Amino acid sequence: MRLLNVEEAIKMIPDGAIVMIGGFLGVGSPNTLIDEIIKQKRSNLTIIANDTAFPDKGVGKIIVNKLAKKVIVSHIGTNPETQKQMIERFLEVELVPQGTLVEKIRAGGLGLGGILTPTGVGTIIAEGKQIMNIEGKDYMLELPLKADFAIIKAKRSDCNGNLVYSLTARNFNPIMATAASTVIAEVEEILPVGTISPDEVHTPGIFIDYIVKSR
Amino acid sequence: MRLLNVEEAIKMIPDGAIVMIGGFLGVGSPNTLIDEIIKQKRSNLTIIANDTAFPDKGVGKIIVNKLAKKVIVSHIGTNPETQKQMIERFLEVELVPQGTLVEKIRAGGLGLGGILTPTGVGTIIAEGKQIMNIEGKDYMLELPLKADFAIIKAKRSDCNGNLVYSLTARNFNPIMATAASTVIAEVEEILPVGTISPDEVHTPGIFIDYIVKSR
Amino acid sequence: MMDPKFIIAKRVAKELKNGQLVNLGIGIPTLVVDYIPKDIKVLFQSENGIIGMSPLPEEGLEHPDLTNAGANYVGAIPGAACFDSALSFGIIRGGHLDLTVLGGLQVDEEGHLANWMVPGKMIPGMGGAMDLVTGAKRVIVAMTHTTKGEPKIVKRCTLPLTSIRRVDLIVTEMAVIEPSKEGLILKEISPEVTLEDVLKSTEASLIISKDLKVMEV
Amino acid sequence: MMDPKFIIAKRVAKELKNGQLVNLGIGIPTLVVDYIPKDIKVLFQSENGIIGMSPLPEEGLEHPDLTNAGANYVGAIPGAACFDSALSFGIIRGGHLDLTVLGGLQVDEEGHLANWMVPGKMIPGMGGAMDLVTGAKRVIVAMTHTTKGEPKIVKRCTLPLTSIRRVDLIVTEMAVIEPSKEGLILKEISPEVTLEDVLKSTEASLIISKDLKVMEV
Repeated sequence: MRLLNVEEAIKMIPDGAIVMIGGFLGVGSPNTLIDEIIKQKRSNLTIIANDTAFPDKGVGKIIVNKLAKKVIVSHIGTNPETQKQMIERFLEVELVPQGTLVEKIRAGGLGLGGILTPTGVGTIIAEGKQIMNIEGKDYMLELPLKADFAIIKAKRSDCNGNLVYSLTARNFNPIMATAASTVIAEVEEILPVGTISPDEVHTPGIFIDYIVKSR
Repeated sequence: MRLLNVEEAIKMIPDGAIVMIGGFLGVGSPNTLIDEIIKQKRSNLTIIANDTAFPDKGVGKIIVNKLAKKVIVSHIGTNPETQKQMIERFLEVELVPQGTLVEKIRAGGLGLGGILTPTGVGTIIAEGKQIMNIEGKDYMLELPLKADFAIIKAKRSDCNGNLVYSLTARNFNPIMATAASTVIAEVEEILPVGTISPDEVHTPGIFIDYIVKSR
Repeated sequence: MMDPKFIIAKRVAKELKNGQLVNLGIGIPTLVVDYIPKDIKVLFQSENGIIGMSPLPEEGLEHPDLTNAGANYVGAIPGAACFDSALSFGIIRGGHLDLTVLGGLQVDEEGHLANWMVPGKMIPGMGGAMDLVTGAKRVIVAMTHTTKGEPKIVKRCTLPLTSIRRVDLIVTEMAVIEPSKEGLILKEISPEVTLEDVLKSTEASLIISKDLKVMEV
Repeated sequence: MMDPKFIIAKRVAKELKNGQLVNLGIGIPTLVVDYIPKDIKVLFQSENGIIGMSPLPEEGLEHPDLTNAGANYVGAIPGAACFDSALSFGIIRGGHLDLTVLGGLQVDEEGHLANWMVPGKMIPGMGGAMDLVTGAKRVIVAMTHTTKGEPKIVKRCTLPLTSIRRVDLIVTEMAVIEPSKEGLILKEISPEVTLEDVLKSTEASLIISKDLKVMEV
């Protein structure tokens, strides 16, 4: 784990990168990092996130600034700009059920070749997907998702990068921390090693490459 | 969640039941519940556990007392009695790689139809298993595991059954808590509701049917 | 007449049973919380990662890290537990959620729900709805009977389905309908409307229950 | 001559690199911890659910909830983290573990390891070994060169394989061998033995490295 300032951290991300971004409608999103993506005009991004939040919040700001070419998300309903750019064919939108999305990311991070989920079987999202019948019930094969970068948000970190999240700001963050080549965690405070009990740690520091402090 | 004494708890388990038992070589095993299984001579059990521990420890005592007809485990090397009963054809032993075993249990608990793992591909444990090639790499389809009962061990619980585990005594316990029809948790202390922070909870109380105090 | 959405929420609240783990969708379902009978205690799960969600106790106590699945500030009861999205959807998909109440765009004679997109018009996405309908032990659809005069209970959904799982109950301001193998069973009618009104506002065929009751709200 | 197991452990210790996450198997691999160069800091993972495991600081400080994967009491460094078996094996299978050192019964010319059973004789089970060999970024087999005079580095494993992944290095008390596409490359020989000794004790064909070195221990 290395401490970086936000400018250095975002400079690592090239245009066109695949980036996972934690948060649920902006709650638990790495806002300092997102603002810097916008400042540095990192563009042509493929964003993997739960949703596109609101036009002025979280991932939503990246959309409004037209920096994404594709999003893989479960929901875009709270950000009219996403649907607008989709209709204009500026932005490609891949919709994935929320529980499937998080399992795909987990599979990518934890070395599974895929998972079988009952969610979506028989609906339009099953088109072209492999269906397998297990003990009389149909499941859909869903493949792993990985990213070049994950930018996530935690409440606290120690100097080893062990992370603790807060309440519903946890959501996708711990799962995304496992599934990207480079993981940048934004945290509100950085504590001395040994001040977070091993049983309290939500994400072990080995998953975290860089820490950035929230502004 | 209901508080039970250990006699009542084990009385619920019928002979022949499929029982998941937490712990890793006896560490983090529900020893009070295991001792009561032996006292009440609950027999013909199918045990799903990481291992058969030692003859005088954890799951090992159930084996020594000849109360199991089958075990699904990753390791039996520390308990000579297991191999002996296997050779005598008293005990059926199904060996599953540890990482696969825990994912099978997780799939059972969390509603997945199966998972694809690279572990074991090309070895004798792949015989008869479905192999799927995903992006050029072979994976093995592994199906979910569920049980009638899970008996697990935690350090602390609140009166709602929210559990906190301790250090390496956590291991299989939180995963097994999701995958059985009836879950009995043995804990060392039971605290008032509100004394465990929502962020500290390892297993939400909704998974726990009964709590028994460790003797 | 009371605003339809409050009638629906009030009637749905009667379906909650003591000790249940319940997930309420956005919109009308969220209102259910205000009508839960005093003798019933349930736990609320929210798919963004909490069991033990409660309404915000008072203004000024908002916490930026504590919201419901609609990003509204909420509170938490003593004994609440938080978790990541993987466990949250494991709870839902794994059959550990007793009840979900969701809004709907259409429900058809097979009890299939459509509630996540109107092709070419409005594509909010499924969010957690597909997992909820597929995984919850019981699914109640809480929606107005019609929209702009058009029936929402139809012969066959024209909108993309949320799941092929048959929902367990439909509650509208006019009626309570139970989908079954045989079709949609009309169980209760609002005291404000006639059977004819209901049939006229419903495109799907309804099987009238032998035990047809007046909807208590 | 030093006990073979200490020679092996000492040589393996030189393979550790600063900042690595390392899992040491039971037996000879466990001994590696005693020989790590002072300027190298690594983190030890144990598959029963900890990163930051350390030797027990002193007798009397055993804690029943803190053991390694062999159920021996251990300590933990400040900044250690504990987790459940699902995440533990996710770390292993997901390629987050830099190095695992494991014991072996046989390794063959393809670099395939067998270390979990001897059919009809000894069936301890694979435990975490299959996941470790399949998932770790680097796999080192630490084992004696022969057992009861029989070579353990063989043409083709007669015992059931642990994985079809080619291991990265074999360290014995006699030699250091690197499996490759072309076959087993003999890289180092112990100062205590001759090339002939090594070849005699090895059933597999060995490709002698142009850069053959004396094993430093």
